[in-house]
Formats: sequence, structure tokens, C-alpha cells
Amino acid sequence: MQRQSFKDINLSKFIVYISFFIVLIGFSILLPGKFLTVNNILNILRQTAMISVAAVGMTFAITAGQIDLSTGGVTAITALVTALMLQRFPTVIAVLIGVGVGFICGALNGILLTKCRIPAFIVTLGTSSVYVGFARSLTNLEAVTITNETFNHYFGSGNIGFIPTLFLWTVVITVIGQYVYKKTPFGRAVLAVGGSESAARYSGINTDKIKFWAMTICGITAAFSGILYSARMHGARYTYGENDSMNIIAAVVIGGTSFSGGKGTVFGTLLGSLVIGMLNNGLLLLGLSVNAQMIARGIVIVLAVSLSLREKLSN
Amino acid sequence: MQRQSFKDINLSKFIVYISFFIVLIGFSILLPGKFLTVNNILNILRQTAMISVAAVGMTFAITAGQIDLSTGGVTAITALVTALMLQRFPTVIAVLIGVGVGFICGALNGILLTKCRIPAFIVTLGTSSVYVGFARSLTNLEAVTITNETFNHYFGSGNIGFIPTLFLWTVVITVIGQYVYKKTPFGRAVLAVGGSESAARYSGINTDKIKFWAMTICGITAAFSGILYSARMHGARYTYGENDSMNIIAAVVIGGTSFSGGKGTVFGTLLGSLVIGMLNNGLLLLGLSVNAQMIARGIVIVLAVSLSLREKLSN
Amino acid sequence: AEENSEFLTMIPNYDNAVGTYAQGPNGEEAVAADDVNLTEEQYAVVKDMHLSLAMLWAGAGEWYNGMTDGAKSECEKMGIEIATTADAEFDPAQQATQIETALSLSPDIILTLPVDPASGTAAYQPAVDQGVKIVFADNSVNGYIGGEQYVSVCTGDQYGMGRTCAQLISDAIGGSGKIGIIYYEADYTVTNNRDNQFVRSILEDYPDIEIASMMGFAEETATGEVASAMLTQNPDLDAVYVSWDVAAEPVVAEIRSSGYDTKLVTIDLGGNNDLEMANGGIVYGKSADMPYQIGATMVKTAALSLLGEEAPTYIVSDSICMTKDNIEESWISAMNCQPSDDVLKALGK
Amino acid sequence: MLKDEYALELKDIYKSFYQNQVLKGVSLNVEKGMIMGLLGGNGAGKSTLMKIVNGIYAKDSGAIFIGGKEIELHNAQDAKRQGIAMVYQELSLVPTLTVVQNLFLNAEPCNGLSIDEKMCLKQAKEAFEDFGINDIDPNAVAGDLPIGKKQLIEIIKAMLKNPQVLILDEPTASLTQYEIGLLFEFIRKLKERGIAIILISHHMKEIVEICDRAVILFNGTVALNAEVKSLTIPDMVEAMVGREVQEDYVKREKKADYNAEPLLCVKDLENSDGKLNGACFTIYPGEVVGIAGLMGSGRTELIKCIYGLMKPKKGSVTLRGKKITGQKPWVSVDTGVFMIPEDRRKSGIIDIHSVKMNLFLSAWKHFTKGGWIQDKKADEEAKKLIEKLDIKTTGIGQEVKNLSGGNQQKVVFGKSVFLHPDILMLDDPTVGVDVEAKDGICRIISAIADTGSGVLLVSSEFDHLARVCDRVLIMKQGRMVGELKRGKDKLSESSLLVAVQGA
Ligand SMILES: Nc1ncnc2c1ncn2[C@@H]1O[C@H](COP(=O)(O)OP(=O)(O)OP(=O)(O)O)[C@@H](O)[C@H]1O
Ligand SMILES: Nc1ncnc2c1ncn2[C@@H]1O[C@H](COP(=O)(O)OP(=O)(O)OP(=O)(O)O)[C@@H](O)[C@H]1O
Ligand SMILES: [Mg+2]
Ligand SMILES: [Mg+2]
Repeated sequence: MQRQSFKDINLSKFIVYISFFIVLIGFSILLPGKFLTVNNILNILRQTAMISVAAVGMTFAITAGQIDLSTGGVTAITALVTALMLQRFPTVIAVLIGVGVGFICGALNGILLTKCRIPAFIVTLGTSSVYVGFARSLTNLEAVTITNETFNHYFGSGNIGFIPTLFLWTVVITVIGQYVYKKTPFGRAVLAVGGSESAARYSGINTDKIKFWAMTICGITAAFSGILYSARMHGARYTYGENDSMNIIAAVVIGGTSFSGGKGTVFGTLLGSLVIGMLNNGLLLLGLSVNAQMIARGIVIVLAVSLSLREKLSN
Repeated sequence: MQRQSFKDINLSKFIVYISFFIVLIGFSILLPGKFLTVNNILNILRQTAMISVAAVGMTFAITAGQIDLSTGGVTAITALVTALMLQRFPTVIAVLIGVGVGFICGALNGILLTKCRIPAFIVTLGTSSVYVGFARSLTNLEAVTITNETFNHYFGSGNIGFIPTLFLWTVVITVIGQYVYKKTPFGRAVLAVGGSESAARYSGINTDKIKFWAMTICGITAAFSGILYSARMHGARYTYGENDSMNIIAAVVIGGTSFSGGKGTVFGTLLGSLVIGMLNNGLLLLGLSVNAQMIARGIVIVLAVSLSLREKLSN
Repeated sequence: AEENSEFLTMIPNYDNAVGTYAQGPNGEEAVAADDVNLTEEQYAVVKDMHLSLAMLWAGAGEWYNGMTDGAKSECEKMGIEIATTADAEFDPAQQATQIETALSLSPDIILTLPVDPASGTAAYQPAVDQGVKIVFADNSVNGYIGGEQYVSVCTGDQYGMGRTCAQLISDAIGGSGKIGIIYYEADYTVTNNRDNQFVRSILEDYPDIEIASMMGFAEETATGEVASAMLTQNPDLDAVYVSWDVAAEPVVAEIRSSGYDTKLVTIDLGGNNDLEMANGGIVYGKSADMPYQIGATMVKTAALSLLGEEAPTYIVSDSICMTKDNIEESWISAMNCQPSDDVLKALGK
Repeated sequence: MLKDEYALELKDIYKSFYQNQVLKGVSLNVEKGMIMGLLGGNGAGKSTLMKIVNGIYAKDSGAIFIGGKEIELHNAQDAKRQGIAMVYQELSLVPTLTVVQNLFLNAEPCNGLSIDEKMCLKQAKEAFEDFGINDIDPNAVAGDLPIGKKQLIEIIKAMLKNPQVLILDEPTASLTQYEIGLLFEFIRKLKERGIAIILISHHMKEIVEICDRAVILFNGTVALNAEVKSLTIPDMVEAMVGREVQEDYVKREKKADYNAEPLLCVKDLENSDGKLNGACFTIYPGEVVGIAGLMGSGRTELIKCIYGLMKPKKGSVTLRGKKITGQKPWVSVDTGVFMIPEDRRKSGIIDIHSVKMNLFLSAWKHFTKGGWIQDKKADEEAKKLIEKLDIKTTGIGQEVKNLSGGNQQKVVFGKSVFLHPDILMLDDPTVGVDVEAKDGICRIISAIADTGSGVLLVSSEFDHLARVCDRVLIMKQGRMVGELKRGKDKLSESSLLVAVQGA
């Protein structure tokens, strides 16, 4: 029995990597000399940074049995607010204010969720509309430019050595996320709340507090994604993050986090978002039409998830 | 004691109506002589028909503990296929083929869901992309016009007496849905699967079959929604239904169906979609800016759901 | 020429009627927007009519803002009340809904940008039946005739803008080189027309320019991936054309981080890219129509029609050719406002 | 005795859910180093009272004292701080976490900010050793374990908190004799350490065996509070249910028909995970066959294989001579084979549904006319069943999650009564039901057998087996290793115990 369960765990962790490598190797073969080049890999790392970062917070939300559909709005508001703040304040303060915006939005989701006892899907469906509306009115749909070169360099378009700062941020946030998720009592409590809310409550866990913080973390990483967007684009606009939330959720689930909560990994999520990123990149390089890309992307998402859930079939 | 539980049940059913009447009365007061006119009410009934119809199927899916994000794609494919078929076949045949398309799409969702054991959210996120891609390639993004007047009249823009045919279809589908949901062993099984899949399986319910059919029904009503769209617009286009799925889900949940499954009502869903319809209509009539409309819509959705869940707070 | 025909038929609606100058939906000759005007007396008469108006746009953004502002300023002059504003999010069904709803407010005028000419026929019929003066922006709907179902179509010169972009891109790369085209892959007449005209102009008028790659996109936020794929396959691209400004932003970001010396040309004004242009960066030049003027003209034609005057049925605003040198002037004429402070600062003002 | 030597004092506790007055002024004291048995019929309010003590429910009025000081409890965390730990009747393991993670949930030993995983594992192993368990993998995922093991882990989890007051709500319900022995040994050790223990159980013998004092709740008040030494079992039962309950063999109206063709034949059943190893037996019409065995002997797997929830690898099952091996559960229900699962929370009830919906979960098609369900008919049937099974509920519309544990179990059992299958398989159907209801269930089982159906009864309660079975099979490691037949062998609790232990 000891052996069996050991094998199980290994297999299930392993499988998260399989879809990653299948996609990686698949495209490398289909696109010799084009896909697996340093340049293209750096492209993919840069392009997925915004999703990878937001997906870290989403991993917490989904693990706690919740979901956040409002990340797009939070990303947009944060990008705009940060850009506006950069016109008056130094980089660090503007970034902190931006993160603060994410905190507030996430916390609002958390409060509505726990106080009104509305399912997260609905709360964030509603607040998503509110946040997007707010982002649109903030500058009346107008773009805000960013001329702060330090900010643009360190949060967006710069490199350190030859590594894009965007990717460095992805790594930093993922590592912090993974540590909190796996190694702290808070992370354990998030897993417990998602695994069985009543059992968690019986164990003396303040389930509302945990759900609140899971949503807040999700808001914060969505905000950080907005900061990266604005630095990468040297400006902000209400459309940033607009279509990301489904990609973010897909990244989390492909990464092996259970959609019904209680199980997951943040490293897996990073791989999941890289799968999405490689897919977007590779399908384009293949020269497929937009329609064909959509069809292929849908098929690969279903395949990747069914692969990462395969181990459950045996039960 | 008997009385208490009697009161409880009544209250919870009653509360579904409350948000409906609050919105209705609220707009009537804010917009004297504009909102509560025969014409405007008929407008609302026409405008929400597509959502109301698709929401009937979604009630089955959500009650069974599933969800369907692919309705938009199904709606679009069906609209296009029906329009194309009308160029060769009589109305009835074209409509049947359209419904058949919904059946196939829904069934595909159901099969992936039950055979690969992927959560419905992910299956339909993937197939949604596939269906939309397919709808786009079907006519290579071109719109198809419909010149069949019988079809346009009976499924879209016509009236019978002074009642729009769109509303008649809504009523027909809702009544059939409500009966199947409340009065057949299948409906009870859907409730059971959503309430506790394991208990349902132990009780000898073929849970996979039930989930399959719940998804298939959802596909069929989404298809019907596409048929209504194309008749209302006298043509079909790959964008029909694109932004509907969140509205449909919101309608179901505002209508009092539990988002986590196992409980619901189809009549409530109709009211829920009318709430959404009134909201879209009333906010526009109020002359709010688009941004303000979005914010208001989000707030009302959260309020309406928290109202319809209020009874649970007492526990 | 063989492969050229492939480029010519790639974008939807490539077979729209083609002329040197864009003609109206029923072959009308264009009237310049500047030529549409009301006399002082006519303003006074309109003011006494206490009219109301609804704006039912297809989407949202700075371009729509410009149009709305233009219409608003004219409405103020004429004492027209704005009953409601809506954005159909490019969904024809939603637009049909918004038309019906707006009609409950019994507006005298509807300014609108039809999302879909095909289904628009049925969608606008209630407004036609109710006798509302409809003024279209950009395109009409199938089967309608100017002066009958609607007053007029006011549009930017899509073909002109396509041509201007071809000119700009040629300037940017010194007359010869390799370019890429990133176009909107959707059935949307306005962008289809400008994209197609751009392709035609390049093929016909600039034989030394080679179209190395043409790729479509479906979401304006997802063009970065397209650009990087294009650059990966063609690292030697000299310039890129993108359908419109917002969609060009991620492309600029992608070019910037790729480190290539690739120029970009696009259509519409927009803060982020104009700053890049002011700084002499990746964005070389832009073409744009004049949304403020279009919005104002739409109100004017509606008013003329209500006064019983004959309004021109097809009105075209000027298009602008903007480079680093005329950013400020362009903003003032197109949007009736100054570019952002950052842009002015970069221009040294 | 000095007042502050009470570990826990409850004064005049009142609690009602809506208008359902559950506790009407309950007072009791528990001394340090005392084991108190808390008894009462199903729905008497035992769990409610203990959940108030553990901060899960808020009391309406009354006071709680710990060590002489009045305390307020708002949640389980507060209770933990006061040194109170509880094993819940509903079990509170997070199914997605591993055993160790569950054991230390919300009390993880930390090393700086991070959880000290090594320490957790070490302490868990020590705890298991202390208790005498050696067959639970601390890294196994809790949700995959059978209910008996979950129960053990739950108990150890409570112990790890080093409580001053330990509340055990029916901890023995899913345990077999052997584990109960381990548990009691451990409880005695705790008692020596001066810990106060409250034990809820429906098994009078357990109370007599281990408790110092017995408190009986009846009708929301304390009906009896006395030294166990001064009490007899019939005394307690009478205080609990208000009448005497017979605990002898239930007289059958008809006998099993051993000359007829066997109803069910199971031959050499094996499944892929090796839990079944050639199980063989037959059931004759009108026969009640019991299965006795230790935890993990494969009893649950046997039933699941016959019903079709699990695929057998080898062997055959025949019903009236017709092969039904490996048929799906929904086919089984149609062919007249039905089962009641052991894990009522997970697989027995749908807790958000009403009593009526649960009772007829498998039976709706028997209420249809032209495809539509006749709800009036179903309501009548539901009322009859509630009466027959004496389910304590506010009505057929009450949500099952608001019933007491024992009453939930009656609902689960009730599903099979209406269906009246040819073969009824029951996996621990009497878990958590009170003496009176157990008697009722015995009678219903006999009545079902009297109509010619066959019953397969798995039970951890040997006295229960002894009361109703015509034949008891002894199971070990997935096969039958012995048989006791009424009339031929002595069939009693003690003979079964000897047979199982000796097997
Ligand atoms: N959350 C709740 N909401 C409403 N009623 C409840 C709730 N919990 C318990 N009850 C009711 O309170 C009464 C006492 O239940 P409790 O669980 O305390 O009984 P018990 O003595 O533990 O019974 P058992 O031996 O069956 O476990 C029952 O009638 C039950 O229906
Ligand atoms: N899902 C599972 N994962 C791992 N082990 C399991 C699982 N289910 C059962 N087992 C193991 O299989 C063995 C047999 O379990 P089963 O439930 O059939 O026993 P049982 O005789 O019914 O005992 P009881 O019901 O008293 O627990 C046990 O040792 C148990 O640990
Ligand atoms: Mg209890
Ligand atoms: Mg068992």
C-alpha cells in the first residue's frame, strides 16, 4: 500500500509535465528551426507573463473552491491607475498603489462572497461588469501613456542580462506563490477549505477568512498582471486583460489544479500557462487561419486537461 | 413545526419573485410612461427570448452540477446552418436540422464530460473555442440572409395576435422544461445527480447518462436560441450568441437555481432572464452612459442573487 | 502575380465594389463633410423643435468618443436632447435590441453605426416605420436607399486611408523592402475596406515593396502573438501595417522587445502609439479619419432633413496623413482636442 | 468535590432550530478524569449539545464553564483554545488532503513560516503507534480510505490536540470489535491523565463497559444522570425511549425456504485490487444472511461487486439462475437487487434534498402515470414510511441535512423499504440508530424476508447479526471462512466474536 500510493503521487505530478512536453516537442518537430529558438522562447515567456502571474492568484482562488471572473477588470483598472500615478509619483509608489487597487478589488470580491454567501462565479460575474465599467469611465476610454523609463524597463520591456524582466517577475511571483501554497499553514487552510468547507470549519479554520484572502490574492496578482501590461505597452488602456480570464483559468486547470478545489500546485500553473502560450505561438507559426487556430486551441485544451486528469480515471 | 417548514419553502420560492418585482417597479417609477408601456414590455419579451430559451437548457445543466460555456458557439453554428438549409429545404426541415446541430454539439459536450471525466467548465471552455472556430469557418465569416418569410414570421419577427412569436416560443419551451424538470423521473434524477453524484450512483441512477442528457438538452435549447436569432435578424452571422453565455448563467442563478447544483426551477429561470432583459432595457432608457450601464448591471446582478439566496443566510 | 492574387482575396469582403474614390452604398458620389452646413436661421428653427436623439454605436473607444463629442457639440448648438447612448459591442443582435429599446424613448433622430449590413435591414425597420431620421456612420444596411429609409451615410474615407497607409509605409522604408500585414479577420466592412485597399495599393502602386506575410487576428488584445510569430518567420521585415491603433499597441510592444528595426503604420489616433511616434520610435505614421467632424456632420444632416431640406446622402470626411511632424494639428482637426501632455512634451512643446 | 475540579459544566442550555425546540434547559457537569456516557434517542439533541460545547452552534441561552470560569465560544478555534476537542458524528476529514495533513490541520507545527513536515510525520507515526494502528499510510489521501479508517484518523486527530475535554460523538459507529477495543484502551489511558471524556453511543454495553457516569437526554432535558454502577441496561433503555425494548431474536413468520432454487448465487468472486479472493455463497428465498468480519475483510467490496458499483475480475453472480455478473447498478435496481451503503454522508443521502426526495431517490418511476410523476401519491407514501420508520422530522419537506444522524440513517434505510427488492444488501444499516429504531429495523428486515426476498446483511454489530440472521458467514481476506447457522450452531454475539477472531 505504501508503494502504491507513492507511485500514484509521482504519476499524478508527472502527468502535469506531460502535456507541457508534448506541446513543446510537438511544435518543435512541426516547426523545425522556428519554434525552438532562443528568440521565440523568449517571446513566449514574455507574452505569457501577464497570464502566468494572474494565474498564480487564480490557483489560490480555485483551490479554495472559488473562481474569479473579474480579473480582466482588475487588470484594466490597475493598468490605468498605475499609469496615472506614474505621472505624479515615483515608480515604487505608483506600483504599490496599483497593487493596492488589486487588493481592494479582490477584497471586495471576498467580502461579497463571504458576507452575502453568493457563489464566487456570480459575485465576480457581477463585479467584473462593475470593474470593466469603472475602468472604462476612469479615463473615458482613453489611453494613458507612460513615459517613466525606469518603470517601463523594470516591469515590462527591459531585459536583465538577456532574460526579460517580465519573465523574472513571473518566476518571482510563482516561487512566492508556490511557497505560500505548499509550505505555510495558510496554504494548507486554502486546500482544506476547497477540499471540504464543512470539514475545515469543524477543524476550527475560519473558512470565510481563508476565502476572503484567496480572492484578495487573486485580485493582487491580477493587478500585478495589469502593471506588467502597462509597462510592456508603455501605456494603459481599458482593454488590457479583457479576454484573459478564460485563459488564466485554463492555465490553472491544465496545470493540474482540481477545478472543484482542494488540490493543486502553483508550479503546475506556470507550466499550464506556458502550454497556453506555446499553443498561441505555435499555431500562429504554423500559419493556421484564426478559425483553425480557435478549433485547434479548443481541442488541445480539452486534451491537455483530460491528460492531466487521467490518473483519476483509475479510481 | 409543520408550519415553519411550510413557511420556509414558500419564502424561498417567493424570494425568486422579489428581485423581479423590485426591478420591474423600480424602472416603472424611474421611467414613468416609458418603461411600463405595452410596446416596451413586448420589446423586452422579444429581446430576452433568445436568452430565456437557452436558459431553460442551462437550468438542467447547472442543476446537474454542470455548466455550459459553449452555448454561444452552438447558437452561432445553428443560426448559420439553419439559414443555409433554408436555402434548400422547407422551414420545418431546416429547423429540425438546426435542432439536430444543437443535439450533436450538446451530446459532444456530454460525451467528453462523462468519458474523459473533465469538469464541464473546461470541456465547454474548449468546445466553445472549437464551435466558434467552426462557426467562423462555416461561411468564412460571411453573413447568410434568410428570405423565407414563413420562417422569419413564425420563429422571429412575427406576431400572433399582438403577441410576438418569440415570446410564444419562450413560453412553450419554458413550460415543457418546467414539466420535465419537476414532474418526470428524469428531472428528479437531474436534481439527484446535482445534489450528490455519489448518492445518485448508489441509488442506481445512471449518472453519466443523466449528465449526458442534461448537456444535450442545453445544446438543444442553445440551438433553438440560434434559430430564433436568425429568424429575428432575417439572417445569420457567426457572432450570434457570442456574449450570451454569461447572461444565460446569470439568468439561471438569479432565477433561484443553486449554482452548485441539486436545486432549481425553470419558471424561476424565466423570471431571471426577464430581470436581465429589463435591466438591459431600463438602463438604456435611463440614458446612462455605456460605462454607467455596465456598473449598474453588475451591481444589480449581485444584489438580485444575494436576495434570492438570502433565505440560506438564516442557517 | 500568382501569389498576389492570394493576398488580394485573403481578407473578407475583398470583392466589395472598388473604385478610385469610395462611393456610397448605392453608387452615390461623395460630398465633402465641410460642405454640409446650416444657416443661423436654420439653427434657430431647429432649436425651437426641441428634438431628441439617440446614439447607437457599434463599439467603444477613442474614435467613438470623438464622434460622440462632435455630435454632442452640434446637439448643444441645436438644443437637441440626447436621449440615450449605447454600444452594441459589435453584436448585431444586441444592436437590434438597442434600436427597439431606444425607440421607446421616441427619439427624432438616431445616429448609428450598423454592425452588420445584412441583418441591419430587419433591425432598423422599426425605426424606419416610426419615421425616425436615421443617419448612418461608416456604412449603410442592405436594401436601404439614402433619402428614403435613412438620411445619409457619413464616413471616413476608408479607401483613402488604406491608400494613405500604403504611402506612409513606402515612406517609412524608403520605397522598397519587405512588409507584413496584420488585418482584422472578421466580417466587418469598415476595416475590410481599408485593409483590402491597403493591399491593393501596395500591389498596384508600389512594385518594390514585397508583402512577406499576412496574418489575421480576431481580438484586438491578441495581436502581440501574431506579431511575434510574424517576426519569428520574417526577421527581416521592414515595416508592418495593422488595421487600427488599439490593435497595433501589442504589436508595438512586441517589436520593441524583439529589438528589430521594424516600422509600423496604422489607422486612427491614440495616445500610446502617438507618443511612440512623437519620440521617433517604432510607429512611423498613421492615417485617420475625422470622427469629430463625422459626428457633427451626422447631426447636421439629420437637422437638414427635419427642416425639409435635401441632405446629401453620402458624405465623406477628410482623411489625415499623420507623421511625427503634424501630430498636434491632426488631433485638433480629427478629435477637436490636444494630444496628451506626454505627447506634447515629447514634441518639445 | 470542589467546584473548580469540574472540567466542564453546562448550565441550563437552551437551543432551538426555528420553532424546533431541541434543548430545553440541559445542565451537566463532567469531572476531570471522568468518562461520561451521553445517551438518548435519535434526535434527542446529543450532537447539538456537544456542538454547542465545541463552538459550532450558538446556544440560545445558558452558560458554559471550563475549570470554573464562564466562557463564550464562537467557533471551533475558541473551543480548541479552551482545551476542548471533538470527534464529530459527521466526520471532519478533508477528503483531498493526506492523512498527516488532516491530522495537523489548523495546528501545524511550524519552522519559521513554513510547516515542519518532518515533525508532522514523526508525530503522526508516534500517535499511530500509541494507539496500536499499523495499517494506515500517513501519506494516503483521506478521501480514498474506507469509513472505519476515517473514523480512527478522526479520533487520533482529536487526541493530538492534547485536549482537557474530549468529546466523542459515536466514535464506535463504524468500528469493528477489534478497533473498539483499541479505542477503549486508549480512552482509559487518557482518563488516567485526568482528561474528561464525553462519549456518545447507542451501544449500552459500551457505556457499561467504560463509562463512570451516564447522562440520558430525553425530550430536551436530562432524564437521568447517575453512576453507571448503579444502573442496568434495561433501566437506561427505558429512560431513553420511555419503554422496554426486547433484544432477542426476532421471531419470523415464515422460514427461509432452503428447498427452493437459490435466489442469489455468488461464485468465486474476485476483484482487481485483491480485496475479494474467491467469495462464495448463496441466498435462498426468505433468508437473511449475515456477514461478519473484521474491518477490511472485503465485506463492502463484496456488496459493491454484486450491485455493480465495482467490476469483478473473476467469478459469477446469478440471480434466480440468470447471470447478472458485472451488470450496472441501474440494471441491478431494475432486476430487483438493491443496496444500502455504509457511508451515509457520502453515498447515502443528498443532504440538500427533502426527506421525501431522498426516500424515493430510486423509485420515482413507480409513481408515474403516463410519464408524469404523481406527487400526491408520493407524499402519502412518504408519510407512511416516516411513520413506519419513526423518522423524527418536521415533515416530508424537511432537508435531510437538518435531521439528526440516526434519523438520516433511517431515511437511507427507508429507500429500500419502498423499493422492496428481491435481494436487499445492507452495509451497516444500523450505524448510529438508537436501540428502539434498531429494533424497528430488525423487524422490517424480517418482514422483508417474510415476503420471500433475500437479505444480505453486513454489520459490525454482532448482536444485531445474531438477532435477525438465519445464517452468518464469516469473512476474512476476501473470502468466506466459516458459517454459523441458526438451529445448527449457536448464534450469539459471543459466538460470532469467537468465530471472527478465530478465523
Ligand atoms: N442544523 C440544523 N437545523 C435544523 N434542525 C436541526 C439542525 N441540527 C439538528 N437539528 C434537529 O435537532 C434535533 C436534534 O438533533 P441532534 O443531531 O442533536 O440529535 P442526536 O441526539 O445527536 O441524534 P442521533 O443519535 O440521531 O445522532 C433533531 O430533531 C434535528 O432534526
Ligand atoms: N478507496 C480505497 N482506497 C484504498 N484502500 C481502500 C479503499 N477502499 C477500501 N480500501 C481498503 O480495502 C480493504 C477492504 O475494505 P472494505 O471497505 O471492503 O472492508 P470492509 O470489510 O467492508 O470493512 P469496513 O466496512 O468495516 O471498513 C480495507 O483494508 C481498506 O483499507
Ligand atoms: Mg448525533
Ligand atoms: Mg465496509
